[in-house]
Amino acid sequence: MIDTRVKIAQVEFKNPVIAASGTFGFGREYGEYFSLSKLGGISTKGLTLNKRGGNEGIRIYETTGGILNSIGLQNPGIDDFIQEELPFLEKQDTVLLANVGGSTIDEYIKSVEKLNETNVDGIELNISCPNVKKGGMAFGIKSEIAYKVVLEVRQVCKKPLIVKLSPNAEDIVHMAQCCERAGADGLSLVNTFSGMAIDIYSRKPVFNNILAGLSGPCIKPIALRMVYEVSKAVNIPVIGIGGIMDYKDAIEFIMAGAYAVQIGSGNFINPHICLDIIDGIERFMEDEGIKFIEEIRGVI
Amino acid sequence: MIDTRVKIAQVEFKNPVIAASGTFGFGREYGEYFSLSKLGGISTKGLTLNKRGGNEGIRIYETTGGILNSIGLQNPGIDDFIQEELPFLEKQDTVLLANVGGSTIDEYIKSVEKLNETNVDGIELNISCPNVKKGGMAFGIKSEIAYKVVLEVRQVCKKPLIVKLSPNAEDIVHMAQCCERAGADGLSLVNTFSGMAIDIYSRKPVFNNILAGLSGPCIKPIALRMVYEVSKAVNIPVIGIGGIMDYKDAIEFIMAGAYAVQIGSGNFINPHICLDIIDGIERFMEDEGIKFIEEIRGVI
Amino acid sequence: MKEGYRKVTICSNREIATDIYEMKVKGSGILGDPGQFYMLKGWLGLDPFLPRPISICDISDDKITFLYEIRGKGTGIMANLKALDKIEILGPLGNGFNLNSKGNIAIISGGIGIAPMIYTMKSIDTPIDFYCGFRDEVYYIDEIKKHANNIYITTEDGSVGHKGFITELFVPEKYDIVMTCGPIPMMKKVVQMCKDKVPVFISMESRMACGIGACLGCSIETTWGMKRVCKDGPVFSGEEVIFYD
Amino acid sequence: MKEGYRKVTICSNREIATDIYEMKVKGSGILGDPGQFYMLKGWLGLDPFLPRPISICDISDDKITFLYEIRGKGTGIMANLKALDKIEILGPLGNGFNLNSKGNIAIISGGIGIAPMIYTMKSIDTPIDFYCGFRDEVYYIDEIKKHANNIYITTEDGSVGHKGFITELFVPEKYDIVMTCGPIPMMKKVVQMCKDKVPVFISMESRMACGIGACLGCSIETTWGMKRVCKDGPVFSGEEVIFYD
Ligand SMILES: Cc1cc2nc3c(=O)[nH]c(=O)nc-3n(C[C@H](O)[C@H](O)[C@H](O)COP(=O)(O)OP(=O)(O)OC[C@H]3O[C@@H](n4cnc5c(N)ncnc54)[C@H](O)[C@@H]3O)c2cc1C
Ligand SMILES: Cc1cc2nc3c(=O)[nH]c(=O)nc-3n(C[C@H](O)[C@H](O)[C@H](O)COP(=O)(O)OP(=O)(O)OC[C@H]3O[C@@H](n4cnc5c(N)ncnc54)[C@H](O)[C@@H]3O)c2cc1C
Ligand SMILES: Cc1cc2nc3c(=O)[nH]c(=O)nc-3n(C[C@H](O)[C@H](O)[C@H](O)COP(=O)(O)O)c2cc1C
Ligand SMILES: Cc1cc2nc3c(=O)[nH]c(=O)nc-3n(C[C@H](O)[C@H](O)[C@H](O)COP(=O)(O)O)c2cc1C
Ligand code: FES
Ligand code: FES
Repeated sequence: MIDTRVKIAQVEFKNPVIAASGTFGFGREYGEYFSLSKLGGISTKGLTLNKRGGNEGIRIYETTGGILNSIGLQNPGIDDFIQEELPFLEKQDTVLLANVGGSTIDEYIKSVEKLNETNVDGIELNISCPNVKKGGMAFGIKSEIAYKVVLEVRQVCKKPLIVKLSPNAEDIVHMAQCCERAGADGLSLVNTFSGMAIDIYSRKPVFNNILAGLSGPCIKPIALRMVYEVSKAVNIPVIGIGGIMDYKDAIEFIMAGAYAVQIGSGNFINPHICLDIIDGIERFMEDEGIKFIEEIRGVI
Repeated sequence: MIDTRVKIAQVEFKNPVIAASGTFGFGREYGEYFSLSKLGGISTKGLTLNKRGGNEGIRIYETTGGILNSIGLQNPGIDDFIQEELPFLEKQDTVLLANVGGSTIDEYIKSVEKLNETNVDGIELNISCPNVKKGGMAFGIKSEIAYKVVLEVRQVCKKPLIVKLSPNAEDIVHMAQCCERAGADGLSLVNTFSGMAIDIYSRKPVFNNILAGLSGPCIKPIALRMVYEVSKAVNIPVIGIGGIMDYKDAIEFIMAGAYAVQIGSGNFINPHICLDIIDGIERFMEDEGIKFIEEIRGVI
Repeated sequence: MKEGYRKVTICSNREIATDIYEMKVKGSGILGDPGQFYMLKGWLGLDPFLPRPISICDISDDKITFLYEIRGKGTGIMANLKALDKIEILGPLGNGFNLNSKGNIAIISGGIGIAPMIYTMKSIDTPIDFYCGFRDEVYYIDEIKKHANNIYITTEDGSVGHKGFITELFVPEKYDIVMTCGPIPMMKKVVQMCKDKVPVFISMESRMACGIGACLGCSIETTWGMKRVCKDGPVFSGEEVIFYD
Repeated sequence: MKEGYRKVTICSNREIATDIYEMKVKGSGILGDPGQFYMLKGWLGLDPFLPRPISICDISDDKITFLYEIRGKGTGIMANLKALDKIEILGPLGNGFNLNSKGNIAIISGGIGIAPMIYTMKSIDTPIDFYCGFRDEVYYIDEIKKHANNIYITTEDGSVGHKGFITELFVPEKYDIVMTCGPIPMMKKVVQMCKDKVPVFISMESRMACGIGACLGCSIETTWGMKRVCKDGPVFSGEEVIFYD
């Protein structure tokens, strides 16, 4: 008998596979393909205090082994989420993380205060969004700024607080340590890498915003390295994200130190990918005689 | 009639396509497949003051859209290079950049002094190697350290000095500006991204050194973004590198601001790739009515 | 629960005009309404990374016909496939055309936009006027002739039919319902021509990742706010779509 | 100047034992010596990214035979190919076996390491003792019987031939020259057994990127310093290779 349960910030996940924010909507669409209760958890599409229509122009552009996206946080806003989407998600027997974005500390705080009053199991604080007050530089780049954001959010947040790190951080290890010191209960990484593409015929960037976020298996080796380095440097649980396409990738992240993993772009290639990975992890554990995930976590 | 010549640090390249360091040896092998004189330039395998055998264990590991490598700067050393390899390379009608690695400033300086006395057209200073004096952190991560290295090398270097930047730099733009201020005549970027892979059956890292360098088309969107940002921020020429697999990729880098491009991993997939890219650029210029490369350089 | 990607077998895959291919695939549980589409993955490995959306051009028994144009890497690889090769498909996806349409109906297609309109035409009982514009070569004309009431053809180079754009022949006043699929500028023009005269339904294109409504990559602006082409469309009412210049 | 990657056509590609395939390809200018190899690319797109090194198993006229085992993604995709499909190849590459060998010759292969030894055996005039070890299923035995003087077979499960490892049957003293290809532990054992008794030549494996000597990805340590398996090998003298534990 194997046991795939993991505990992160006092929350128990039935298995270590979580659907990543922005790639899984609010679960409804994938719920047509399988029972969401099979998942370890779901991280919602990034929520902002107010409704956002997202970016204009091309939003998805394929690259070798990945995609650049510039969705621009299209979402219905926290209130609408609580009213329209949460009731459906609450019915699923899986851990629910509310992924929260924002452009000011104030916005983060207001959003978290609203979510405090709900049944979401935890907050995943996305600090990769451009910081409008500081001229567009993301909160997630400079450790000191991230420290401040997390510290203030921590003060109001009554839920387990997972901070989602950007791989564009100047020093990912220092960033992680600052978030830990500021009171994060866990870390998830990585978000998308800043990248770009150019349409050589129109001589213009493909994206209206010029830059876009890179995800998919192309980033996996870098993401894995970051998860490895961060896991070694902090004492809070780390959730590994970045280009996971099968159970082998997931196991790599776990061996690098991750408590759980998130699956993002992979969902687009195969709506059943999370299930396949859950099954694959179980089979691997059986074949290798592993009873608990902890036996292989961070063995590297 | 189109004109593909470009000038970087007073050196004229007949076209903007350069074979990247470490992927082209000292030219001999590819010279069996085409005349090296067709190339804009060649950057040699990374040279160190003394001969190096390189790393033990697995050195090449494929990832989605790229490769992790841990060659470990296997090279015959500067003296042997000058005696055994340079005479062959000198005979080729193409620009020759000597790529120089090192673990101490002193080593860089001694290497450059030896190369001063040769016919190489320029030095490409690779500052991504681990800095043994500072506990293994690469010179290429912190701008202040890079500034010092470049400043000291500049003092002795009698050749055009191109500094090759690591994408692992904390702040690639600031890094570039520091190298410019320290006297670099040009910049080339990017070197490989720090990444890793794990063998889940042996529960060990694939590489003896744990970390390895990621290259190939998987990194292109990030490399392109860095070249774009750096080109906008400095007044010295930038050479774009990272996942270029065809002329379209090359044109993207040029439109992002690059004076020339380097082709690395692509050589492994197709030994004629540099020629194909040179031809493709010419065809594109003809089709689009572009007479000089400058017309499209940095149009973004 | 819906089925995920499943393997189907290629029955035939032939070039019917320059860079235009007709692929027939066979499998169990083949379904779909006119205007719906499938996501196709005709390669092993992760390059191309994303599946490609292709409309249902026709369905009969357990066979689907896809009609596609080589535009890049994905369709290029698809064109290399042969009978008995396997391909993975997900679908049917999206919302198609409303077929309970009464009165005089016009279908207007531009280029490869003809694909979904074939099955649409065949599925509507009323006789239909089919306007199809091409760049140079024409294709699938015989198929249309078999079912259409009238057929109007234009080519940009005048090699077949009227020389020019298909919108030059189209007279909106003659119709009670218009359905269109093709390049955005063409569809925009059709919508403008029909404005305040006749309801028009358009099949939109957008770059897609998931194809099932989760990623918001294909969102377009409509008078009802952001809508997903893959889930809320691809067929929209002409008035609700906001076109940019 | 050498030719780069070129397309050849697959004549046949069949599974001759579980996960073991024999692929015959046809093209112009097909060349190669025993022990040399080709880089193969049996897919469009960039995943897999690197071509795969595969030895020449046989050459006749304008056809090459490759014998390969499914180990992962690349060989898995190759196994899906059919007659008339195209594949890209680069080669022949590397240095093969010295065929001017006189006296009693033994060939020792382990598993798929049999591939280069077939062509090698056929190209040597002297009769040869062929030792081949397998895990369970055996293959290509008929081909060997046609040419070998004696043939010794072992399987790890004893299903065919002697049960055990092939090195248990091998008697180095009987030979003037030994050639071997197979898993590193087997080759290491063979080299140890032959030490100070008989010269042995081994065909090394290493992960490759370029295949032509430029990347230094395949370097191994030898008594002469670092050597590239792809360019300086894959055949080395047993004494010069430094084996690790
Ligand atoms: C709902 C829907 C139904 C479609 N039905 C058909 C059909 O029946 N037959 C057909 O030939 N094509 C159809 N398309 C378009 C088809 O999906 C694209 O041509 C295809 O994805 C291009 O893939 P590629 O790899 O060949 O090109 P790429 O190399 O990816 O790109 C080449 C060019 O194709 C265009 N393109 C790429 N992706 C898309 C996309 N998702 N949507 C629109 N344009 C794109 C871009 O202009 C790009 O520059 C449909 C698209 C949608 C959204
Ligand atoms: C000179 C040379 C000649 C060879 N000749 C043959 C042959 O005739 N028939 C045959 O079946 N195989 C041969 N091989 C081995 C063959 O190249 C590998 O099995 C193949 O590259 C695996 O590719 P894959 O994508 O299927 O596996 P991957 O998914 O890449 O990896 C699966 C496993 O295969 C092994 N592997 C991967 N790449 C290599 C490599 N380059 N060399 C050795 N092991 C590797 C690793 O153990 C890895 O874990 C030869 C190798 C070399 C270097
Ligand atoms: C289309 C898309 C939208 C995304 N939206 C969000 C988001 O709203 N909030 C967030 O924290 N991450 C978002 N992400 C990042 C993913 O959650 C994940 O961190 C990233 O894609 C890397 O994982 P992957 O390689 O498995 O996709 C998005 C990613 C994609 C591809
Ligand atoms: C096998 C290998 C060896 C390399 N060796 C060196 C080196 O010695 N010095 C150096 O500056 N860069 C080295 N590089 C980095 C390349 O020059 C190039 O910067 C990098 O691979 C990104 O380009 P690409 O994506 O086109 O490969 C090496 C890259 C590879 C793949
Ligand atoms: S393609 Fe993902 S929402 Fe439409
Ligand atoms: S594979 Fe590149 S040197 Fe051998």
